[in-house]
Amino acid sequence: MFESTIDIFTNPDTYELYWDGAVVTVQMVFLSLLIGGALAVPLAIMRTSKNKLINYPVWVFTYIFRGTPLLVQLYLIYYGVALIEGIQQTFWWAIFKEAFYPCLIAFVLNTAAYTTEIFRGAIEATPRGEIEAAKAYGMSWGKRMKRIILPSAFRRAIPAYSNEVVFMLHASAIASTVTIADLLNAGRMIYARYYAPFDGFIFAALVYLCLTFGILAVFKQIEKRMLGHLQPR
Amino acid sequence: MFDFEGYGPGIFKGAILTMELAALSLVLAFTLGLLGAMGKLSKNRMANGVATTYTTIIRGVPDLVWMMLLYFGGQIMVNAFFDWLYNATDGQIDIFFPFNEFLSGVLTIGFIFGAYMTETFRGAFMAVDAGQIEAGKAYGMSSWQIFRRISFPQMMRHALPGIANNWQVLLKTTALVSIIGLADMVRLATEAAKSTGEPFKFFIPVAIVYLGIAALSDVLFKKLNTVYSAGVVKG
Amino acid sequence: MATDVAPLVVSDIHKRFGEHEVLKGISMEAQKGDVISLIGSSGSGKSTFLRCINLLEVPTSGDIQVHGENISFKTDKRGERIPANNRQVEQMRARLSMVFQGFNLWSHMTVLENIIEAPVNVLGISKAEAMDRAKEHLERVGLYDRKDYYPAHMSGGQQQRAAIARALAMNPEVMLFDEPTSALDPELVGEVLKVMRGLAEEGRTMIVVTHEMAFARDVSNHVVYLHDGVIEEQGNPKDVFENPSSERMKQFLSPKY
Amino acid sequence: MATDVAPLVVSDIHKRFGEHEVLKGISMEAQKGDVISLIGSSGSGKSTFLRCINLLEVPTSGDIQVHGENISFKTDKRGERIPANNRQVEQMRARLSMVFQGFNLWSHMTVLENIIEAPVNVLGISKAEAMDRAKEHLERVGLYDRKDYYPAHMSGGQQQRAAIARALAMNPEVMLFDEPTSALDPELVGEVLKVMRGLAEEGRTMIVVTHEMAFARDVSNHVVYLHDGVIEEQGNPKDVFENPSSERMKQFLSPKY
Amino acid sequence: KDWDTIRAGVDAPYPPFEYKAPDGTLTGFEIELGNEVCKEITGKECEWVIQAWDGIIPGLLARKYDMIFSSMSINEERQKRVLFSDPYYTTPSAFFSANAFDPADADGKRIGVQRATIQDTYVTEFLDDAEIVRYTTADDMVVDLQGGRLDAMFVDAPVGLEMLGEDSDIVQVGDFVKEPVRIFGEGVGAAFRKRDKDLEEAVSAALEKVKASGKYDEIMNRYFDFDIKL
Ligand SMILES: Nc1ncnc2c1ncn2[C@@H]1O[C@H](COP(=O)(O)OP(=O)(O)OP(=O)(O)O)[C@@H](O)[C@H]1O
Ligand SMILES: Nc1ncnc2c1ncn2[C@@H]1O[C@H](COP(=O)(O)OP(=O)(O)OP(=O)(O)O)[C@@H](O)[C@H]1O
Ligand SMILES: [Mg+2]
Ligand SMILES: [Mg+2]
Repeated sequence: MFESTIDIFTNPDTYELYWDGAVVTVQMVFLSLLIGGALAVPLAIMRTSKNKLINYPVWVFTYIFRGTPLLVQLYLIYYGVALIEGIQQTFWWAIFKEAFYPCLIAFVLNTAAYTTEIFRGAIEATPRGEIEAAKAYGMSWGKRMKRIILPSAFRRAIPAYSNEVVFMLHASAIASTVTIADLLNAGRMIYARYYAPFDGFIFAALVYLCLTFGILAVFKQIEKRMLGHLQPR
Repeated sequence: MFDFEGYGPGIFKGAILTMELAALSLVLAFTLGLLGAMGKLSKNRMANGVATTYTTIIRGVPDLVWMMLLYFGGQIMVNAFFDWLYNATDGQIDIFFPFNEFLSGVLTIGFIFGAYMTETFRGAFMAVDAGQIEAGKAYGMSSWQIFRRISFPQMMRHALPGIANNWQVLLKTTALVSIIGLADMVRLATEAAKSTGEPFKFFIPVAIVYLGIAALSDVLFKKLNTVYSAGVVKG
Repeated sequence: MATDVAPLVVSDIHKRFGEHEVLKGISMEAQKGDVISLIGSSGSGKSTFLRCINLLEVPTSGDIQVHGENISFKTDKRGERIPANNRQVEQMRARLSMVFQGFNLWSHMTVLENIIEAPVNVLGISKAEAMDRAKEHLERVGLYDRKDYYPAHMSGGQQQRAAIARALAMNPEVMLFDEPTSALDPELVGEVLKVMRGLAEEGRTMIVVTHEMAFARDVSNHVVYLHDGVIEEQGNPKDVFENPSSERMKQFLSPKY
Repeated sequence: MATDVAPLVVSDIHKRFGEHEVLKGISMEAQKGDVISLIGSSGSGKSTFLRCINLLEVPTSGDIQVHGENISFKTDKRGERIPANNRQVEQMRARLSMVFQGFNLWSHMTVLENIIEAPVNVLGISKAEAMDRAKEHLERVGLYDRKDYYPAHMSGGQQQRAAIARALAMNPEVMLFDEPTSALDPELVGEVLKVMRGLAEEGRTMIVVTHEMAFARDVSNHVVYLHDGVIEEQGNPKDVFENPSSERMKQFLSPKY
Repeated sequence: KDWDTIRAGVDAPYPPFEYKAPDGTLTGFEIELGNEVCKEITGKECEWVIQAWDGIIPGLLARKYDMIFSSMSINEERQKRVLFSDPYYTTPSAFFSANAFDPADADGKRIGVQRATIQDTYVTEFLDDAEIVRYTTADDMVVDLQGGRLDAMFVDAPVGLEMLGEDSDIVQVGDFVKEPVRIFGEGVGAAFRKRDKDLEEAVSAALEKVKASGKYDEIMNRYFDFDIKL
């Protein structure tokens, strides 16, 4: 048993495999969060609208994407898009052909749904008086959103959002099921190549653990800096 | 109404399996969560350290990684355990305790959500008013009686929203067992989708079933909530 | 000429919430330099009236004229009266600065940022200039050394003075105060009232909803007593306080005097 | 014979929280039927002393004897004094019923459930019998019609009376009261004091921490004045109140008389 | 040791060797052949355990089953871990593609293989310019090839033919691939834990009997129109 452990971890290919996997994982998670977050801002604003026609469709979107497993969403998009009549002939195919993009789309939609609800909560928690003050000083709806409501909501959303980031990192491990060579895939490769489940998966687990702690540490710093104004001294 | 090309009954069985898996995992998670919370709240350094390590490590690593580790490595560990137990070298004996997909699914999901439940329960225990427990002590109740008759029921009231939330997430996590080959709803839908080439036809109903269970549990938890908030809601 | 035009004229304001008519026809005119105190028991509609003035509530009927310009209204699909022109409302609000009971400083900004926010983003003043002026105003209210604090790190009295500085920074035609001291601990009330008295002496036009009878009597040049949505009595503070003509006003004053 | 044994004897209780010595050697004996009032200013250690009696706090040194039985202590790994035998502590506590300032009724149980809880689960009385007795006690405190209410649905005075019924249900040797009326609105204090006076007249042994001087004077047969962790003065209420010998006691009484 | 039942691990679906009929029962060339072999030894059919390919050897070592009977080619790398029976068939590997894919010019092309198979080893070593996409099961790979996500796949030739079907526009390109023997081995054998030498001998002997009795050909002819026997 230990011979194979030595074999595995003296072979530089192993580290290359994990490194490449980690890069793919980080890339994918980062892009999903970036795009998903960007989508979530307008969606969250729509979600707080009193107009049912604006609010309701967003609610349906978030309800569906939060209520079903990400894996099912991923399969639907991954296997589903290939079946769209004639898609292979369009330029879209260049995107969907790679497993990366269908996967990214699933992740983006999923995190957008969760983030929308996080932002919505934060927006709704904006003290009414602060909004009234903005009104009373002649700020238009757009200015109030941009200068008062969103900046204060984003800060308030940080703790909940940090959970979402960790969740996304963990959820991204399912990408390996649609052939993406991510971090977990590296573990599976080691396992299959050396028949060594412990070495393969525990090493992957450790890398995930480090990434998780890294994320949490970064958010702690951000919270300290951005939420200081809320803590009484 | 729907035509599932003969895969319908199979997928229905898969749905049942999903629910069994979710329910069993919840029981395990609940137990571990209680133990974990008590560990974290205990003054005993050992218990505290074990509980803290447990929650930190579990929550730092993706569920799928745990699942694979347990599924692929679990059998080896179980074998090693029995070999040790009977003092046998590799495979001299025929004791074989199968460590299958279902078991690793339940164990992984139970262990993972046990860590989340630990946090839920810890918060809930801390929310119980200290005076309630003092009153128990002052009337001569033993620690166990205080736990069973006072802390636990009062804690549950505070924990219920968190449990409901964990349950919803847990339910969706069961989908991952399809990856290690357990014939749950998602696995069967995937197989059906691949062999018929019609993913929408199978995945959309599966998604609807998940939404349905989620909606149903919502109603159930609302009911439970009223049971446990006896004495809180102003009559 | 412009200087002769009253900064604020409101006429026959009615406000109804559902079935309940809170304001039943209130008119008022503020000339430049006027300090008008609005008094009345709780629920009489003082806050509602003040909020109608800058359209935080839209009056069910009645007109508002700011510096001679009439605010125009229209009726929306649901039959509710709404302002016809949002731009006009915003411009009007920029000329009437409100100071709130709960301060309502923007919690994610420092005091200085709070003060320059509206001048820069609403009036379009350059940031550098806004900063210069903000410093003056901060000195004015005695908070210059706290300019980089966040609201949560200051006492209520300091917050309210910062809020007054924020209002001043708009260089408003009329300042509206809604019970500016009633959320403060008794020992902090004085510092805020002192600042307000200073403003009155400088000749600022102010409308103040207050429960501080001493302030109403000593500082304002006009007192309006509201009861159940109508003006029950008004006039020179001396006359009103020493010689109230209405029975209700007498009752209202009695427990405090 | 057992009847001659004092239900409660505590001797030379010391209690230290970290650096701070809160109790500096307090001894006290309660004979059957005694009503002892513990008075003293805030922070003098009254609650701490009461909590030491039934070991909600473990005294740093000193002995406690309940009905002739000495509670035994040992020292744990960290060098802290703890009871040697949890069973003994539980049995002892079952014989001393405490009534708390904040009532501490179990909020998830109805009044009746609160009352039968400890008798059934600690004393091992059958549920039916516990219910029968509970009804008596509820009538005693005038709450029979409220027996199926949850604590949150009752007034403070009712809650405290229910808590007294709960304590009575244990048929305790000594009842301990820690400021039973100080969390109550003034108009509710009377109903609780009336119940307590009744208990005293029935011959219950009671130790009462209280700020109600009238109660201490009229109801108790012994008053203990605590100051800064020591008994500054004690004796017959008449002597103590009318003729306090210590300066501090005089001061303590003066603002209220 | 008495083998009264033999548990055999297979990776399904891998038609025509092992796959599920629409009614859910496991069938295929190796299933039928394996059952004959088991009957020779124990008098009853094998107990089949389905296991994805990348976990099939660990599963054997972990005693989830006693034998792998799942188109496992005998090669050096595997012989380090497990014990093989005599080979019982051989099939070549082949590339399949919808367009004029040339294995010799695989630069930047996406080629699918099943993870940890001999085909995986081969493309990893010889086609390092290609983008290799690894799958856990063969059917995932076929879905992606049909969907256009792959330029080609490299599998056991009969499996490719069977899974794609007769009138598919995806066809075999290039020749069969059998070399180097170091990778592709000398045929397919049943695999065992090293200590189960007795079982290996029993299975090898049983295979011999099944071949001699003509049952082997009977089964083979039902699945193949060419000879795969060794
Ligand atoms: N948004 C609203 N919806 C319905 N009723 C309202 C609303 N705002 C105020 N009211 C009602 O209008 C009446 C007058 O309220 P207002 O706040 O103007 O009184 P006030 O004179 O400012 O009292 P206070 O001195 O307590 O602040 C009250 O009866 C109040 O309940
Ligand atoms: N758990 C504790 N840890 C540290 N210090 C404590 C603790 N409990 C009480 N004290 C301290 O012991 C002192 C006596 O407290 P205690 O509650 O006994 O006073 P008291 O006489 O009951 O006063 P009050 O009339 O306000 O209830 C106080 O200074 C208090 O701060
Ligand atoms: Mg008001
Ligand atoms: Mg006390």
